[in-house]
Amino acid sequence: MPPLPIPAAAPLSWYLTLSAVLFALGVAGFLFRRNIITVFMSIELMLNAVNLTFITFSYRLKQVDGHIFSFFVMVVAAAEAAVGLAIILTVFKNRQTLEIDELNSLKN
Amino acid sequence: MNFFILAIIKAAVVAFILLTALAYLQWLERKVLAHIQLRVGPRRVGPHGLLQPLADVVKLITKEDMVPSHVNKVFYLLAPFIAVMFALIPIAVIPFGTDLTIPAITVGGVTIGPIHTAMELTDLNIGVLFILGISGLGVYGVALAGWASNNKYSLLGGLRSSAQMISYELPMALALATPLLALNSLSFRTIVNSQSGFIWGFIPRWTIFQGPFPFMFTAFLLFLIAAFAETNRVPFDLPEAENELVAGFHTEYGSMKFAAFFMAEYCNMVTVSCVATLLFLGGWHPLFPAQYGSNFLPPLIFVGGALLSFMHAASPARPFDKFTLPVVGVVSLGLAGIFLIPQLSALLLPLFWFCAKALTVLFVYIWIRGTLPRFRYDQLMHFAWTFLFPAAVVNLFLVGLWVALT
Amino acid sequence: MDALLFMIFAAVAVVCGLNLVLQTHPISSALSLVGVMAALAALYLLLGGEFIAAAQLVVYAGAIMVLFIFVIMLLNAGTEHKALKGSWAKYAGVPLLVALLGMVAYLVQRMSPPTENVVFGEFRKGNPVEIGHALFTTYLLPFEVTSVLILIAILGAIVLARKEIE
Amino acid sequence: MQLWLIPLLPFVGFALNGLLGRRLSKPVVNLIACGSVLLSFLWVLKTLSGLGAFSGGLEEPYREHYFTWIQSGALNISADFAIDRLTSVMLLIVTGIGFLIHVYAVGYMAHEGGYYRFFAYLNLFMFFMLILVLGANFLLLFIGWEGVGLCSYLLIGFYFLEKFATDAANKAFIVNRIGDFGFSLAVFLVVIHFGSLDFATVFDKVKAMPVETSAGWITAIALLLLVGATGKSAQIPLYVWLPDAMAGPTPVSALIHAATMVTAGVYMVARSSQIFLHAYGALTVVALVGLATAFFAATIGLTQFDIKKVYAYSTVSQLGYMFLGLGTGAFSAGIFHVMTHAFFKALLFLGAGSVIHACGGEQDMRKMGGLRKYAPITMWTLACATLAIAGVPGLSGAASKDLILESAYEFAPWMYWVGVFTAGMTAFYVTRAFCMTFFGEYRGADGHGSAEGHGPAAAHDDHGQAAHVDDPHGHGGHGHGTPHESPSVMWIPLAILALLSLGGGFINVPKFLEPIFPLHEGESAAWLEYVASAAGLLGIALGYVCYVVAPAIPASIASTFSGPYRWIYNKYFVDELYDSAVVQPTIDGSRSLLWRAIDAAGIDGLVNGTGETARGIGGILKHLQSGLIRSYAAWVVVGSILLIAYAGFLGGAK
Repeated sequence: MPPLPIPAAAPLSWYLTLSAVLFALGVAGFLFRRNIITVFMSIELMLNAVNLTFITFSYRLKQVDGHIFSFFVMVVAAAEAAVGLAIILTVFKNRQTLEIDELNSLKN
Repeated sequence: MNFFILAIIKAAVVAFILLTALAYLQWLERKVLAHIQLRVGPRRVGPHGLLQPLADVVKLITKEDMVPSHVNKVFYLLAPFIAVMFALIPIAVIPFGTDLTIPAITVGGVTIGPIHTAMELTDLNIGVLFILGISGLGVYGVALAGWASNNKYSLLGGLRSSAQMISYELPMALALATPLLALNSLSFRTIVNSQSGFIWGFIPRWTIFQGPFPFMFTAFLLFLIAAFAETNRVPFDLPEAENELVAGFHTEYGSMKFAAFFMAEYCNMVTVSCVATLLFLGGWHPLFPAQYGSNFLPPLIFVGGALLSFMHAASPARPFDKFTLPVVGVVSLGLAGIFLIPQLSALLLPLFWFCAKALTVLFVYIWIRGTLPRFRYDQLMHFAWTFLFPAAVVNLFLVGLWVALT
Repeated sequence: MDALLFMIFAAVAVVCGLNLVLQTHPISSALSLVGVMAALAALYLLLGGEFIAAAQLVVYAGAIMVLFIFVIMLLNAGTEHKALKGSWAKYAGVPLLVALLGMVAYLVQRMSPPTENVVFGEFRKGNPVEIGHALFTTYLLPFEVTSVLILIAILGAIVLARKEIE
Repeated sequence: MQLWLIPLLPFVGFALNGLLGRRLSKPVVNLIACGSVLLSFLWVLKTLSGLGAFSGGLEEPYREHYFTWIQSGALNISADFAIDRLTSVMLLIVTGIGFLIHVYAVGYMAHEGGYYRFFAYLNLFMFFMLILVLGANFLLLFIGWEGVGLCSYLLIGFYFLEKFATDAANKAFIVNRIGDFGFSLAVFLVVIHFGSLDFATVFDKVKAMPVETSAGWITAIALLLLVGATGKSAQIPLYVWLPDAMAGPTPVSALIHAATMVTAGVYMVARSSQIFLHAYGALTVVALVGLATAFFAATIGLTQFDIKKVYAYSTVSQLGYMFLGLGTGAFSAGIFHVMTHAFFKALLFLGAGSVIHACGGEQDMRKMGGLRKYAPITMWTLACATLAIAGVPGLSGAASKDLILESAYEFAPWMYWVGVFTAGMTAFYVTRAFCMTFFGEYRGADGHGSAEGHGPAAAHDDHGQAAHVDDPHGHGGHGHGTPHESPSVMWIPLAILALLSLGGGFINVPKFLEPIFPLHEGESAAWLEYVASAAGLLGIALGYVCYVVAPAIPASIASTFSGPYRWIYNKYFVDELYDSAVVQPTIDGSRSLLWRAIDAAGIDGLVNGTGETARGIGGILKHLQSGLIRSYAAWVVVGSILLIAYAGFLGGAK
């Protein structure tokens, strides 16, 4: 089988760049989407990107701490999801909408 | 590239055996249920309905593959695939027996081997975690199916099942963690190897017999219960409660897609029984030591089976079995012979024990289905959160205490 | 080989991420997010984070996202219609993000030389043993605190989502 | 030895009563209040016996270190409690008398509103007083000092719906602030010059220094301490608050303004005796202040008709005696007098309270009289106190007063003579008060008590502070036409105190205090005592004659010397003097300068200007808060871009 025309191993910077891309995608989702649940998911996407960075650096520094941190990020994300979704449910119960643009009673 | 070829071959073999096993598992279930209910079960197609699974498959494939108009196409089609995929993946990390060594064979100048490989697709050193993760993903299939088919019964079924699976995943994970605590590894192979040997020379050193007696056994029971719920089996089969939810999440599914869900379910059953066997029942280690002749148990069983079938064939009361039963007898005699070949026996004995244990667990599945009624939904959740979960936590805590103290 | 795997999974991740942003239906977004997570789990494995990969699958994909889908189904959230009034952020957002991305990418390239590669299996500390050890010795206090946090979150969720009792 | 338990117990009582008192029933409140103080008293006894204070032990101070409180540079202040013989005397006085007065108050306050509040304050006072006594450095002393000031303020203003009560409270508080100002200055000076506040270290350093004959730092410290003491112990010129402080309930007057708190100044001076002994001038000033206070207060006491006022001035004058003793170097005598005075003065006040109680809230002696058939026990106990303070030989008052007078004689004979004369006056006016109260006919209107006390009291018995809207003398007596004896819970403490004030003189405090204050030899001539006692007896006789035998005499005297009489009767117009000399200028100055110029123009202008500026900036910035989440996110992105640009390109990260 002929050797593949790609480097044997991926440089570290690729991982970091990937996480940057994902993070930017998350931000984009946060900026452009109007469904509050989707916005919430974009936040989760950002968290994941950050986790990837953690893991990558923990690989580079040959320390396990990065993993621990991303583990904590996961835990916090879980708690956040639980509470956030509960809030979304309540909001929907009271306002019958999920459009964040319509949830602007704080303004003015 | 030897590795890839080997992997592909193994994958093919495992997949073939597994799928066949699934088909026949259904046949087995129908038979056993029938006998539990004093029926005879399928026996039209082939002797004793042995060809029934084939017939079913043919029927399902040839059925019209219709897609209801009101469904969400993408997910409607995606759901069964997801279900099957996540049902099949876990098999990859399950070892079926000890290492397999094939001496070098030369066929027409092409030399193959010698091949030395483990009898599993891959030995992940976090196999248990892997299985947990994948089975966690299995929810999506059901949930999506329920949602996509845009039908209130299906939606209810989907919601129920996703809630139920999430709820029962916790106790299952905790029950799984209990033996891990004692065996102190996450790789199935290591776990099984650490269960070899016998206590006082005759009690097998399986996990359920290890430690302070009741705890591991409790963990086993908890795992079994939670697994029943995970696989949506009776008495926890609310997502597909035929009579209240008109078959729940796969109401709108026909033909092969419907079959896919069933495959997924039975595959999950197999996975769970394998995991139970590996973690609790000592994997491929025999029930009693070799010096008491455990190596000769399989041949004896097969020979006995052969004699039995010959006897029945001889009896005039069973005219239909004149030809089939002798065939069965001959086959089993052959099997017994194979088991007596020393080179092969080293390989086949573990396999035999493993399959025997897994089949026992599967039989329990069917047995329960034939015995117990279905839970009500609130009872189900109540049971999960107020009994199963605390029990698992307490059990895990006690075992942890014991491990810490010794 | 590693690079190939990386490319595959990175591609999956990016495509799914794009999908998450572009799809109009929450369910599609949710599923693409699950895809991202699965791909990331694979990448974690490449980076030697066995435990974290499994945790990613179990916690994120297996629990959190199911919760999302659950809620989406419960609210039966439909596709979102076009924005009635767009805020300036929508128009300023793209260039901003491009700038951000470009800068980060440039800096990353500049800071970490392309010669240092990620070789699978070179980092062996990611296994459950190490993680557990670190978690229960160095990071014991944060660990316990997170448990309390989760407890609070559970209570909060229950209080928020329960039916109003008249 | 767990010294911390001593102050903690009353504090617990305070916490319980203060927080839950409103919901607790009166018996529970009583139990908590009195019980905590009793426990603390018992603990004091246990501690002292454990330290062998009663068996000649405790020569050296016993000290407990709890934690380092303030640690800044060289200054290291730690929360320590120390207990030596001086402290133990004070401890016994405070907790013992305190307990008796608590018990008394149970009866006296039975019909008052704000019951739990009263006892909470009392307990808080005990707490601070014990801190004051136990503290092993100036800072703890100061804390206790301020704390008791606070409690005295709260308790004087206990009937805070009454104008006069609140005014009196404010007066006491402000006047005390003046003294405390001096005290804190003294503390600062101590820090500056000795680099520590710990009693032991400071006094050792002082001991090492030579005695200052001319003015010096030590003198300055001593004088400033004296200022503080004059404030707290109501000496000239800061005594004016004490007579008004009688607006508080009588047990408060007895406990705080007679027995314990006002003696804090004496304690403080005695505690820092080393400093005073090294500042000869300051010591003389102490003596002079004490003597003057004793004399003038006594003269004022001659003319007052409000029974509590009389005793208040007598308190001031007795405190003057104590300072005379301290100033003339007889510290032990001063402390001895503190103790005996605590006995008989507390008794006097409680007796007065009982009398007031008997008359249903009346405090004017002209409306009393002839109570001996209505309140015999009160009379006899009060008689004991009167004889004791009058200095009848053998009783407690005489023992300590004679010691003070002897040392005064050694210091300067004329001081002795003034002191003797004052003693005579003291004997006279206490006898006067006693006779006006108990002899003759009852001059109070019948039903008077019920008219004024009973209605509101019954109406307001148990809801809070409202009980005193229309009862200016602050005692919602339970109505009765004719006077009557007080309940046993009130007279039993009286009896105990009577015994103490009779026999208290035989407790040889100076001997006990010898390790701290060496007894000055120089055998005093016996005639000194005889003269003093003679003066006392003479005063008693005169009083009896003037107010029982021939009641016309005082009136005629007053009319003949009408000028001086009015002068004295109006307390030398000191209040008016202070008012015109200090208060009014202050008020005017504050109104014109501080308020109009500085506050209104300067500070308000500044503040408003700030507000305006902030509003202006906010007006610009408010556009950032569009209420659209995603615009916030966009801002975050912008910020992160800037940060990364800074870190990455402007050389943050290399």
